[in-house]
Amino acid sequence: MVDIAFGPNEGPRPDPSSRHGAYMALVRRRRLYGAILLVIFLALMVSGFRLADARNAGGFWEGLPMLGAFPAELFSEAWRDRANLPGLLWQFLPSLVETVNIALVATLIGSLAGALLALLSTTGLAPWPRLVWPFRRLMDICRAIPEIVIALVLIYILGGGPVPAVIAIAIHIAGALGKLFSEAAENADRKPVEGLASVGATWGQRMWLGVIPQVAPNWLSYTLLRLEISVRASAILGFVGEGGIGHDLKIAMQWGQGRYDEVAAIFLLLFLTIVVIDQISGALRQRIVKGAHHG
Amino acid sequence: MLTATDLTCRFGPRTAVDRVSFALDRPMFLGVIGRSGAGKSTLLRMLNRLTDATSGEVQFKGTDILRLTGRAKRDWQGRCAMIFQQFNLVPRLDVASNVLHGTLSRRSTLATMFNLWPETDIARALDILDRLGIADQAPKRAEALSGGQQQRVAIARALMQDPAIILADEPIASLDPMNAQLVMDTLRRIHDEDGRTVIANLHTLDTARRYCDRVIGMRDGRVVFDGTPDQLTTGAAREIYGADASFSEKATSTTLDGLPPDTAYASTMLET
Amino acid sequence: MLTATDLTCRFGPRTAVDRVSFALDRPMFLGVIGRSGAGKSTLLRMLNRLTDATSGEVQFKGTDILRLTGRAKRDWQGRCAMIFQQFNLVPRLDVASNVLHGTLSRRSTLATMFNLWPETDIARALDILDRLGIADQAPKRAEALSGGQQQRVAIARALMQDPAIILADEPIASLDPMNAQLVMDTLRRIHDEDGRTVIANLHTLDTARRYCDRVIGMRDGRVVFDGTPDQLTTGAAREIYGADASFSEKATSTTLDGLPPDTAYASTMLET
Amino acid sequence: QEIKEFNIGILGGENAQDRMTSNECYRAKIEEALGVPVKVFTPADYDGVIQGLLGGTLDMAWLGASAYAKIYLTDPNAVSLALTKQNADGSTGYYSIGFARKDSGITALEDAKGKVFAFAEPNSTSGYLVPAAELQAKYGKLEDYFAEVKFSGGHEQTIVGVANGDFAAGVSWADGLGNWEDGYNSGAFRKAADAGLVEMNDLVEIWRSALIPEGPMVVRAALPADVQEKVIQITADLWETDPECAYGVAAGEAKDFVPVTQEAYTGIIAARKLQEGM
Amino acid sequence: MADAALVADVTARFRRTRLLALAVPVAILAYLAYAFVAFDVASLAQRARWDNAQVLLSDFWSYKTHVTRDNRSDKLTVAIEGEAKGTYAPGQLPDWVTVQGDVATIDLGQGHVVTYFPGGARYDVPGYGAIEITEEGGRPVLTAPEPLPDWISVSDNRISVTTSAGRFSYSRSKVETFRYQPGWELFFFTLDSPFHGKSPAELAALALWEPRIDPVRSNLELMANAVWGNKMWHHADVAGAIFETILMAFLGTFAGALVALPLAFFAAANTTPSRVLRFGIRRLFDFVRGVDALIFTILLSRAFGPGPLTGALAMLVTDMGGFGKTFSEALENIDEKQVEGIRSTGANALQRARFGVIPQIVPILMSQVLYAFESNVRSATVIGAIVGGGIGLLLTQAIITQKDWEEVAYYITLIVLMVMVMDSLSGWLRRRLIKGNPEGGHAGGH
Ligand SMILES: Nc1ncnc2c1ncn2[C@@H]1O[C@H](COP(=O)(O)OP(=O)(O)OP(=O)(O)O)[C@@H](O)[C@H]1O
Ligand SMILES: Nc1ncnc2c1ncn2[C@@H]1O[C@H](COP(=O)(O)OP(=O)(O)OP(=O)(O)O)[C@@H](O)[C@H]1O
Ligand SMILES: [Mg+2]
Ligand SMILES: [Mg+2]
Repeated sequence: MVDIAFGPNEGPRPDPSSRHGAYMALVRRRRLYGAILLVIFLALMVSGFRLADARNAGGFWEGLPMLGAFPAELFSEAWRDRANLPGLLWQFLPSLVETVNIALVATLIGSLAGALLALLSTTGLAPWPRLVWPFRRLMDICRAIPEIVIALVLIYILGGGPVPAVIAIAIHIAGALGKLFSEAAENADRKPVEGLASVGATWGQRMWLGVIPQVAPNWLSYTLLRLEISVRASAILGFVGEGGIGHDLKIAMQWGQGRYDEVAAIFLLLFLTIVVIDQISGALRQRIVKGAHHG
Repeated sequence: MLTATDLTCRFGPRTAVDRVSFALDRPMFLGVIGRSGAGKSTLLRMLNRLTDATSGEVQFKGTDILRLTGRAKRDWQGRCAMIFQQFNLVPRLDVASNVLHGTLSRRSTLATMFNLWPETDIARALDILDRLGIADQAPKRAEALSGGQQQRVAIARALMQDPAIILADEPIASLDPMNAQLVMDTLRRIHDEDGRTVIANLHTLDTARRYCDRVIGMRDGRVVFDGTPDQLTTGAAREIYGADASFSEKATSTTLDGLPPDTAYASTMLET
Repeated sequence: MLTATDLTCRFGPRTAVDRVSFALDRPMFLGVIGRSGAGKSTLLRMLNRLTDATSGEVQFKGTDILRLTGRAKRDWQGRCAMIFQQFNLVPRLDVASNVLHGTLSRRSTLATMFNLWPETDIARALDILDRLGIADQAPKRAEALSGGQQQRVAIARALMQDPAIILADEPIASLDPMNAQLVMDTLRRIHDEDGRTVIANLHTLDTARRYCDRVIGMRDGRVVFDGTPDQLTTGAAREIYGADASFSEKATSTTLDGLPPDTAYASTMLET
Repeated sequence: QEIKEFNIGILGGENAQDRMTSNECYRAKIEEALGVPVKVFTPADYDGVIQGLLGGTLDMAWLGASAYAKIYLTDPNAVSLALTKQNADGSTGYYSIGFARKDSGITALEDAKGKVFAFAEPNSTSGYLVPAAELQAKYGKLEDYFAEVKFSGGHEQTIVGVANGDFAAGVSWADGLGNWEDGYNSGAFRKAADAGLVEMNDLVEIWRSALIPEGPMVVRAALPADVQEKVIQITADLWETDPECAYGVAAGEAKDFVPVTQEAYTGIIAARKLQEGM
Repeated sequence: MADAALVADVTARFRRTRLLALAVPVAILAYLAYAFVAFDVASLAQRARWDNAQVLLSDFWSYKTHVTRDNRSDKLTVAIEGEAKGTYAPGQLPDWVTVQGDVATIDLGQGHVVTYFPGGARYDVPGYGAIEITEEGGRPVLTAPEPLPDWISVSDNRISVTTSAGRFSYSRSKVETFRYQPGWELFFFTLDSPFHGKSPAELAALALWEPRIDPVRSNLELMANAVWGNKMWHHADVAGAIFETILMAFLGTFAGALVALPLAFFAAANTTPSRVLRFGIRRLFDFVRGVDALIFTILLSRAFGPGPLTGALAMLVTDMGGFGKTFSEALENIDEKQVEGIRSTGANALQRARFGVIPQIVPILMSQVLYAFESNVRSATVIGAIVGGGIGLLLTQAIITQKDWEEVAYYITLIVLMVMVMDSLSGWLRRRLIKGNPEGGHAGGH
């Protein structure tokens, strides 16, 4: 675009001396604000740390050398009983499979709902701009109500079993992913969306073709992170009495001595699951960003 | 055929387009010129219903298109194609899909989700790309193309809409002179051969003079010039651009002096 | 002063730059032309040590800059400024900060981490912006500027480095003719007045002819032309571009015919 | 040997509520006696207190029986036993109670053979540890004795699950005082009945465990002897000197805090050991 | 006409993508169908017990008052939620309970009236008749219109009646009536407070001009103390817990982000060329994410004991894994042009990161960190339960004790409000960061 104001002939040449003064003042002001913010942040961190330290049973510095005590206890026992490991891995595998199933169903449903909520509540993309606020608050509520409470209420209605857990986790995921999805969508480039609007595309078409391809890598990695978290989530599955690998871990862990070999085995399974999910996430992202195999 | 009456658009306190009126009685190639911020883009966006007008009306063959909503509005957008300066393609999708998007107003959402494009449409898209000389780019992602190629994809998408009107917002501003000529030639041929109305925002006067049947000059949202290219003298241009006597329109010229319009190339491009 | 010998760069099987040699005995304005993919950018990137050369050497005042590492390499980069086609500014930071980045190689890491620039540097950055006519944009974010303004910020950053050599990779390719002239004039004045070497990749022959002291033509990674602008005939150009007889260089001309170089403006701009 | 501060951990067992406020008077008394700052921690999960005692950051704690067993098994020398709570009727414990739906025809545990049986959760003393150990001792491997052994997830879930017919029988806890039809005086049954979740008329008691001891108060063994003595003395006298405060510490009506010995917990420790391999 | 081979090629491509576009949802549907069968969703509808939900949910927003007579001592107590702290003093019973000598009359509303009389009780249910219970030989005996409806449950020792107005039960030891009323009773003032039962107008009058109730303090101060020290709702403790939660979340989240950020640079492909190092750091992140918050909290409790510091450290460690992953992915998505621009000036690695990378990822960082902050505030139940602090502890306790669902509802309401505030805050911050600050940040009009 031609800026006539800065063209060869046009426009007043600004007086350098006053400009400098104004900009220097701006820099000083910004520096001051920056310094104040930094000082406030550091002061909050330091005083927060000291307060927390004072309220804690043990102090931070005295406790630091003891950090290894518990892991040492755990590992020495797990190492002593390492012979049990293969058997335990095998024993907990079905539990892992079931948990992954529950987490997967919940994540699928939750992320689909979250995607819809996100698009409905992103300023600029929402089909009904007036409803952005209520949808945002709905998402807040979905993720603020603890899953355990939802699960408990559902258990009294539906009885124990995986379904209450799935619903509770899915509601939570819809709220949590809705927020993250919406923030990713907010950053998306609007040009393609506008291009689609200009050909008379419906809202659904604009979102599907204009927004989703852009945000897919981010959405995917958030979703898979959620899947991981859901696999580990122990509390809800424990409450519904369904067990699940996270709950098994919790039980073994809380039992303490005597079951640390179980802790090690379950942890190994969880770790492997997470590595697998992480790799899938990386591969899929790569595929979306770089394109599958275009010539 | 297309009549705009007192078309006005306000953004808060700022009036981007101020009581613009014009009437086209037959399909023509209309150029809109004016300096940055004059309201050219806003005018086109209102015609395409991307931006809502504050007041005024636009009649097209008897219907006020500014009153359309929902389905009817999308139908109108389907008949009135827009070409953007920044192309506004979907960069991660391939070129052919981008062209097929031109048919979206006729397709159901579900069908698009499952990529269900009729094979005849695919063939037509390829034909159009072929007319524009980029058929071999069809399987590539749009983002992998050069600017000139992307602009031609955008034109292909517009043609795919089979529109009555083509709105082009500075279609050549980000192109090099060669590509610029190519694109303008293409638009002119589309007007000449298919009889479609083309309304193009242009930054450069000589382009307007060379290609348009009629030119509208805007300044601060208002129409300050409306006439044939011949009437667009340097004096008129100074008036439009609000420039003083030192203004030399050559400064913004992209003319390809001495190069006759490349009719041979344009005709190979447009024959199907 | 600057001597490149058998400079080669391979990307896998592809040789992007193939045994390029040239020598500059005094500061000059060197243009590099050649069609897309000829290896122009790669050549410049090797000189700036952004891309590692596969073989060959580059002597600058007695040191082989290709052998430099760590601190010494960064010092070299500090003395050899690069201007990119896409500007490569930090869009979220304000213009003045972007210009101040030019001093990074001289500042301690710790001070820069907290954005603590000496006031003298800030004043100098503002002076340079002022020379380029965009001092009042200093507090704005770089992304808020137009293309021509951003390119001038990039030049300001280069000047801030107080470099011996300025490498400019297609500095005007994304600019309109007016801004293009402005930027080229500026580069030329920097060469003329400060005696800095400028090496610029250019897409257009007439620009090369008008501004350069010497022109190198590249094709498929090799130097196929090396001479003065006068020697750059249409025949030579055909050779460089590998084009056939239908090639008319006017097709890519951005010349602003008839407009004399704006010496008055350029001199106000460059006096400090 | 001097101490600089004194930290108390309190686990309310299975019916704790508003414990922070109810222990404030207790804290103040100890602070006065020891002359060092005293802090009270009331985690809901017993691992906070257990790890604190094992790591030496907590000096004294009220524990559940099972938590004590865990500490004892991890490190027998970490803490020394001091006192426990004596209930109003003089007993020092509660029961795990087996129950079924009245219309199921099950009146004794033998009737539940080959049916679905529910425990609360594997870490619960009265909901699993003790009943499972006792039942196993009597009937052999429970997986074989019952058609299926399930964990409901908690006491309430067991009660509602049995009432709904999801499980044929299950166990939960009660103090065993008062009448069955009221859900006894306190315990999970009483809460469920009061909340209106189950109708006690529909349920029958089919089994009762041996007395499960109330959790003890323990002090860290490494503390100076005079400090240990002072704290134990204050607590032992609490019902006499300040009954209102004692009510808060005991989390309800009780008679006294009485000395307790290792014997009281041998059963629990044995049950835990038995379960260890499972 | 376009080249036939090209048409064929492109059409084939479209067929393939169409196949994929169909296959993915079909696969998802198939999986969901499998889950539907595996989880036995079909029979769930029949098993569903909505009445239970009703009972439970109504407890969230209503309270019940127990009117109990001990049949052995004939002592009558009226207590909110049956708690000692909520017991009405004998002279100040609510107006729907009237006592005349040995006879107590309880008006449940809607015409339902319960009368306790010596040796028995009667419940008049409108439209049904009188349910009369008298004690014979130590057992309650029922007289009621036949046939008995299913909302009356009778056994040898106990009779209970559940109606829409309330619940009534008679057993050997006691007779009890529960009246349900909406609201969170005693939320501001407990029964022993002089302000209990006063209307807002009366309270305002008391606070502003009426004579002091306690000569030492103003009425307003007394009122504030009464609310703050409320023994039923523990507002002071709840406020303290919220503060502790925010403290833990603030320390844990921001310190976690500060630790994860430099590590993330070593886990991103574009900032760390060494595959081995990248692999190592990535697995470290996976490891940290794999170890549950629970394990870390227990581990840290051993070293530091319970308390907010342990909670903050546990959050720090657990968030680190998630931050590391998302930060490094954000790093891999950055625009390299800016980094190259900085590099060309001779900047070292730290400076490149500071000026080329950080400005680009700040919005993502911010949104991740603020989200984690929010998430830590709301869901620190596991950590809170172990370290004994924060709203998470209160919530866990309220859930474990199962009695006080209105307390659960109260905490949830507080958490929801906190989340909403934080969501708005994070939106505001993000807008400032992305769009620039008002002073000179606005996009130049073109
Ligand atoms: N969405 C909007 N909100 C607020 N103001 C706007 C908006 N869109 C445009 N404007 C303002 O309206 C005026 C006209 O803008 P418009 O984009 O139509 O100008 P233009 O003639 O197309 O300029 P250019 O040649 O730079 O594209 C400008 O001042 C612009 O800042
Ligand atoms: N990082 C890289 N990896 C692989 N190949 C590369 C890389 N950079 C450049 N090339 C290849 O090297 C050749 C020369 O590229 P270069 O960018 O130097 O060309 P150019 O002359 O600058 O072209 P243009 O005018 O389009 O900028 C091209 O074929 C290009 O594809
Ligand atoms: Mg415009
Ligand atoms: Mg290049």
